[in-house]
Amino acid sequence: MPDLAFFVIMAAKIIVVFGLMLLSVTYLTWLERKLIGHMQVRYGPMRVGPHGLLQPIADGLKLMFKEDIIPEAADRKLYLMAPALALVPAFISFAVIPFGNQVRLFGRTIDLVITDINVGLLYLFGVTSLGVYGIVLGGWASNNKYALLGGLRSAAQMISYELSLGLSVVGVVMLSGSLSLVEIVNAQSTVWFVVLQPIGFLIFLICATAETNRAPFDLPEAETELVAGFHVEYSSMKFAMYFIAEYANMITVAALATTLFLGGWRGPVLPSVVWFLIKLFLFIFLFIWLRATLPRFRYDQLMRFGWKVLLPAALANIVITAGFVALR
Amino acid sequence: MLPEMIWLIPFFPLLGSVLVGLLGRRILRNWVTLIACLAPSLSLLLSLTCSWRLLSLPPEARRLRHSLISWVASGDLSVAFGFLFDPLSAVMTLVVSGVGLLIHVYSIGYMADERDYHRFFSLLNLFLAEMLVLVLADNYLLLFLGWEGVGLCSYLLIAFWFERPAAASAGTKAFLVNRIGDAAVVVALIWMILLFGSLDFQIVLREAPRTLSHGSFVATLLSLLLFAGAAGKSAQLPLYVWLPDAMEGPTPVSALIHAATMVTAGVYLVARSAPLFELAPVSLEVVAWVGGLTALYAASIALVQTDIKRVIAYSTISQLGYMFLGLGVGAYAAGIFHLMTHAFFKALLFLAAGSVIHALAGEQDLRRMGGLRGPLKITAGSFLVGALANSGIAPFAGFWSKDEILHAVYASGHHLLWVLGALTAAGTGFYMFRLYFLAFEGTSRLSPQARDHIHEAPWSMRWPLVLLALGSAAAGFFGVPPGSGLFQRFLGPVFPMTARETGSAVHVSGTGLAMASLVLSLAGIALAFRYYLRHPERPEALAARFPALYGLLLRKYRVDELYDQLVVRPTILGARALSGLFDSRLIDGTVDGIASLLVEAGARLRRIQTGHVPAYVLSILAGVVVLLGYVLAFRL
Amino acid sequence: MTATVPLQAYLILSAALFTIGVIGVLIRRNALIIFMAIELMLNAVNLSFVAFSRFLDSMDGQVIVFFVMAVAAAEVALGLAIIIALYRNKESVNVDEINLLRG
Amino acid sequence: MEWVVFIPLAAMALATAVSVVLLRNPIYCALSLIGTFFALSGLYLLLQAQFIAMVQVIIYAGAIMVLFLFVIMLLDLGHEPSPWPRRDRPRLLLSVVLVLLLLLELTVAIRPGISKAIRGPYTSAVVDAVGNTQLVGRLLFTDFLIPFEITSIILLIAIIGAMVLARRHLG
Repeated sequence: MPDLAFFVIMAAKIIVVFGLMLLSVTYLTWLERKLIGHMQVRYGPMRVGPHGLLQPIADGLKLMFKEDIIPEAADRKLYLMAPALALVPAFISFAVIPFGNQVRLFGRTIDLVITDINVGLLYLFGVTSLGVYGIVLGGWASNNKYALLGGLRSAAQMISYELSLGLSVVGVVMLSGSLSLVEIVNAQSTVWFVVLQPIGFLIFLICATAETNRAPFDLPEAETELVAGFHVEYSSMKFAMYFIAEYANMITVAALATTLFLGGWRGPVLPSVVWFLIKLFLFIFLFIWLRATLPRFRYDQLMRFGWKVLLPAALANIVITAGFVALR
Repeated sequence: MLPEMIWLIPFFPLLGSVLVGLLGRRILRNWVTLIACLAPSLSLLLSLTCSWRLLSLPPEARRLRHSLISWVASGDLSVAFGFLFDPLSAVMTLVVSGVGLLIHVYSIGYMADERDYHRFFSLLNLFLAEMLVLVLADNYLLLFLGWEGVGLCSYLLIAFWFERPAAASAGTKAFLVNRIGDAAVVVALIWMILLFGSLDFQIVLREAPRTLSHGSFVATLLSLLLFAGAAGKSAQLPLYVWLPDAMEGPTPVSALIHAATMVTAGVYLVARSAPLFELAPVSLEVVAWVGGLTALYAASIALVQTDIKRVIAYSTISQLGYMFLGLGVGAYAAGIFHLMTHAFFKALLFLAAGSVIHALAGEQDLRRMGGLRGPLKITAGSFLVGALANSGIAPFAGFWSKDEILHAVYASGHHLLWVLGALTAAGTGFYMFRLYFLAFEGTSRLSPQARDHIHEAPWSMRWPLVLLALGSAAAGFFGVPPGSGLFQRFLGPVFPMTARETGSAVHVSGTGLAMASLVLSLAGIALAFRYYLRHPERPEALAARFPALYGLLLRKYRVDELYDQLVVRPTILGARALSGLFDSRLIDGTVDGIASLLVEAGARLRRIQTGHVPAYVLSILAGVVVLLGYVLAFRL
Repeated sequence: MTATVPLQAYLILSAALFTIGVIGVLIRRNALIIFMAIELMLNAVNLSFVAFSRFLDSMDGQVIVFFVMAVAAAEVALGLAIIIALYRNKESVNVDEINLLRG
Repeated sequence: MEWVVFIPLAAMALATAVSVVLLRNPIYCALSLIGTFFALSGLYLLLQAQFIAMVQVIIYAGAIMVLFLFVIMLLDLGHEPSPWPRRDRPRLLLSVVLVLLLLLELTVAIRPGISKAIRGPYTSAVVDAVGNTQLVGRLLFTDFLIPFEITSIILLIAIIGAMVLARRHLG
C-alpha cells in the first residue's frame, strides 16, 4: 500500500511539471516570434518589457478579457467542450516521459518521471491520438464551412501520419525490448538510437511535425484558404486553449523525440534535467526553424507523401531493423 | 565432395529447361541455343569427372551415393531423392549426356527455321534431365519419376508439331501404349513396398534372394511386371506399336529419344533388376524369347518399308530385341554393351536420315530418293558407317556387341533363339543396305523441287554426324576381346555372376559362331546389292509374285488394325454406351432433378427474403434466444 | 493483490452492455448508429474475454481480444465504405429504406 | 479497494452505452461510445491487461471512432430521425420481449462455476514478472501465429475493399 509520502511526491511532481509546462508554453510563443523575427531580419516583439519579455503575459491578459463569442448556429455543448478536449491530451501525455535521472531528496529516491508504466509508449500514442477530437469537434461544432473543412482535413492528416509515426518507433521498441520510456532511455546508455535508427528518426520527426499541425503541415489552419481553419470561430480563452494545446503538443513531441532517439536525459557533466531541457530545446528550435523556412504542402501532396513515401519507408525500416535484431 | 554433386548432373538440364522455357520468348535465339547446349555439356563434364573417380576406386567399391533430401516419409517407408553412380549408371549417363549433347548441337541446325525453337530446346533439356534422373536414381520410385518424365517428354516431343493431326495422334498413341506397361510397373513397385518395405535398389536387390526362393511364383510375377513396363518403354512385342508412329516427331527427337536413350530405359530397368530376374528363370526365358521374336519380327517389317525413318525405327525395335535377348540369357553386360554401341550407330543413322530429309525439304519416301552420295558426301559417308555398324560387319561397333549377345545365346543352349538372331542379322544386312542403296546410290528419282533444294547440312549438323560415325566405328573395341574386354570388366561387378555365363565360354568356340553370323549379314548385304543396285526391277516382281506376304509385311502384319479391332473399338463402344445411357440418363437425370428441386424450393423460399435488414436482425436474435435457452435448459 | 471484484460482476456488466447493444441494433434505423451498437456488442464480449483471462490465469482471452479489435477495424473500414456508397446511391442511411436484396 | 474503481467505471460504461442507443444526434452517440470505450479501457487496466487497455484506446478511440465522426460529418447526418411508423409497432414490441429474454438468459448463464475451470499458467505474479505486453506478443507469434497472419490478410483485404467501395466512380 503506497504511503502518504508517495502521494505527496506524486502531487508535487505533477504540479511542478504542469506549472513548468504552462510557463514554457507561454514563453514558447515569445520564443517563436523572436526567432522567426530574427530569421526574417527583424526584431519581433520589443515593446513590452526588455526585448519583449513580458509580451506573453500581455497577450494572455488580452485574451482573457476579450469578448467570448459563441456563434448562433453552433452546437453549444460541443463548442464549449472541444477546446478542453484538445487541451487535456496535450498535458496528460507528458506523464510518462522521464525528464531526469533518479534524485535523492529528503532521504528518498525519487524518479524524475511522473509515472513509469510498462506500456508508456502505447499510452502516449493513445493519448495523442485523442488530440484530434478537440480539433475535429471544434471544427464541426462551429457550424462554419471553413472550420469544418479544417477539422476534417486535420482528422485525415492526423490519422494518416499517426500510422507512420507509430511504425517509425517500432524499430526503437525492437532494439530496447520495452514499451516503457524509462527502459528505452536506459537502453540508450551506450549509444543513442538516432545512430541506430536514422531512418526511423527522420520519419518520426516528419510525422511529429505533421501530428502537431505545424508548418509545413499546417493545413488545418491554412490562413490563405481556410481563413484560420478549425478555430476560425473561436475567440478569447477558448482560442487560447487551442493555442496552448498546440504548443504543449510541440513540447511533448519534442520530449518524446528526445527520449526515443537522443538518449533522453543522458549526457555527461551537466545534471540530467539540464541535458533533457537542452535536447528538448533543440527540437523546438528545429520546429520553429522549419516554420520559418518551408512553404506549406498542398493537400494531395501531403496525403501522397504520407501514404506513399513515409509509410513504406517506415515499414522498410522495421524489416531492416528486424533483420538486424534477428541476426544479432 | 563428388558424390554430393551427382544431383547436379540432372539439375543442369532441368535448370536449362526452366530458363529456356520461361524466358525463351523474351531472349535472343542465340541465348536459347547457348543455355540449351551448355546444360548437357555441364552434365557430360560432370559425369566424366564422376566416371574418372569411379575408375580410381577398386572394382568392388565402385559406387558413389548421395541422398539429396527426403522425398516420401510415410510410416516405415521412406524414399529419398537419392542418386547412385555405379558402373552401370556411369555407362548410361555417359551415353545419355554424350549423345544428348551431340543431338542438341545437331538440332541447332535442324530446327533453325522453327517458330517454337525455344519450346523444342526446353523440352529436349527437360527430357535429358528426366532421363538422367532415371539412370542415376538409387531407388525404384525416383527411377519411376524419371521414367514417367521421359514418357511425358516423349509425348510432348512426338506431338511437337501438334498442328498436324498425325503428330498429335502419334503422341497420344505413344502415351497410351506406354501407360499399359507403366501400370504394371506401378503394381510392381507397390508389391515391392509390401514385400521388402523399401524401394531402394540396394535393399530390394539384397533382400530379394533372402525373401523369395529361387523360381518362386512371386519372383516370377514381380519380374514379369517389371518386364511388362520395360516392353512398353522399349517397344517390344506386343507393345511396340507406338514407336514407328513416333517418327512423326522431329528427327533429332527420333534420334535421341526413340533410338539412343529413352527406349533403352527398359533394358536398363531389367539390367538394374538383374538379381531379381535371376530368381525367376521363367521370366528370363520370357525376356529372351520376346527379345528374339521382336528382333526377327521387326526386321521382317523393315525389309519392305518405304519411309526412310520408319525403316530405321523398325531397325531400332529389332536391335532392342537383341538387347533383351542378351539380358534374357543372362548376358547383362553384353546387353548393355549393345545398348551403348547401338546408341552411337542408331543416333548416327537417324541424324544422317534427318540430314537427308533436311536436304530434300522434308522428303521421306525412299522411292523418291537415290543418287544422293554426290551432293551429300558427308551424310552418305557417315550413313554408310552407321549401316555397317548396324548390320554387324566387323570391325564396326555393332559387330562386337551383337556377336557377343549371339555367342551368349548359343552358349546358354538356346539354339533356336540363336537361329532367330542369326536370321535377324541377315535381314538387318539386307534392309540396311536396301536403305543405303535406295537413298544414296543408283539413279536419282528426286522430285523437281527437292532437286532444287538439295544442299549439304550446316556445320552444326555435320559435326555430330562425323563424331558419331567415329564412335560407331570405334566403340566396339571397348568390348575386345569378347567376354573379357574393358567394358565387361568395368560392368562386371554390377551384375550377379550366373552359372551359365561362367561355365559357357569354355566349351563353345566364339570364332565359328561370329563367322557364321558375319557371313549371314554379308549375304543380306549382297542380296540388297543385287536387288536394288543391279536389278532394281526385281523387288517389284517379287512383290507381285507373293502379294499376300508382301502386303502383310507392308501393312506391318496388320497389327495396328488388329489392336484397333480388339482394344480400341470395344473401348470406344463401351464408353459410348456408358455415356449415352448411364451418364446422360441416370447421372444427369439425378443431377437435373436435384437442380430443379432446388429451383422450385428457392422460388417458394424467396418470399422470406425481404431485403429488410432489421427483420433479419430480429430473426437472428430470435434464433439466438431459442438456442441459448435450449442450451441453458437442457445442456447445463 | 487479490481481486476483490468478482468475475460475476464483470460478466453481468458485459451482459448488460451486450443487451444494450442489441437494443441499439433493433430500435435504431440509422445505419451508422446500428453499426456503433454492433461495436458496443463486440466490446461487451471483449470485456468477458479479458475478465476470464484474468480470472483463469490465461492469456488467450487477451490475444483473442486483440484479434477482435483487428477484425473490428477491418469491419469498420469496410462498413463505413459501404455506408458511404449506399448514401451516394440512396441519399439516406435509414435501414428501413434499404431493401435492394429483396428476393 | 477495487470496487472504488470498478463501480464508477461500470456506471460510466452503462450510462454511455445507454446514451449511444438513446441519443438522437449521431455525433453525440459517437461521443458516448468513445466514453464507453474509455470506461472499458479503465476496466481492462483494473484487470491487469495493460496492453489491451492501451490498444483499446488507440484502435477504438483513436482510429475507429474518428472514422465514424468523419463519416457522420461528411454525410451531414446531424438531423433528427423520424419517429417509428405505427405499422412497425409490433416489431418494436417483439424486439423488446426478445431482448428481455436474452438478458434473462445471459444472467442465468453466469454461475459461480469458475472454480472448477482449468487454470492457465499466467498468474498475476507471472504477468508482473514478464510483462503483459511481452506475454501477449509471445503468444501472438507462437501459438496464435496463423490467426495473426490471417488477421493481417483480412486487414489488407479490408483496405482494398474499402478503397474500391468508397471511390467515386468517374464516368
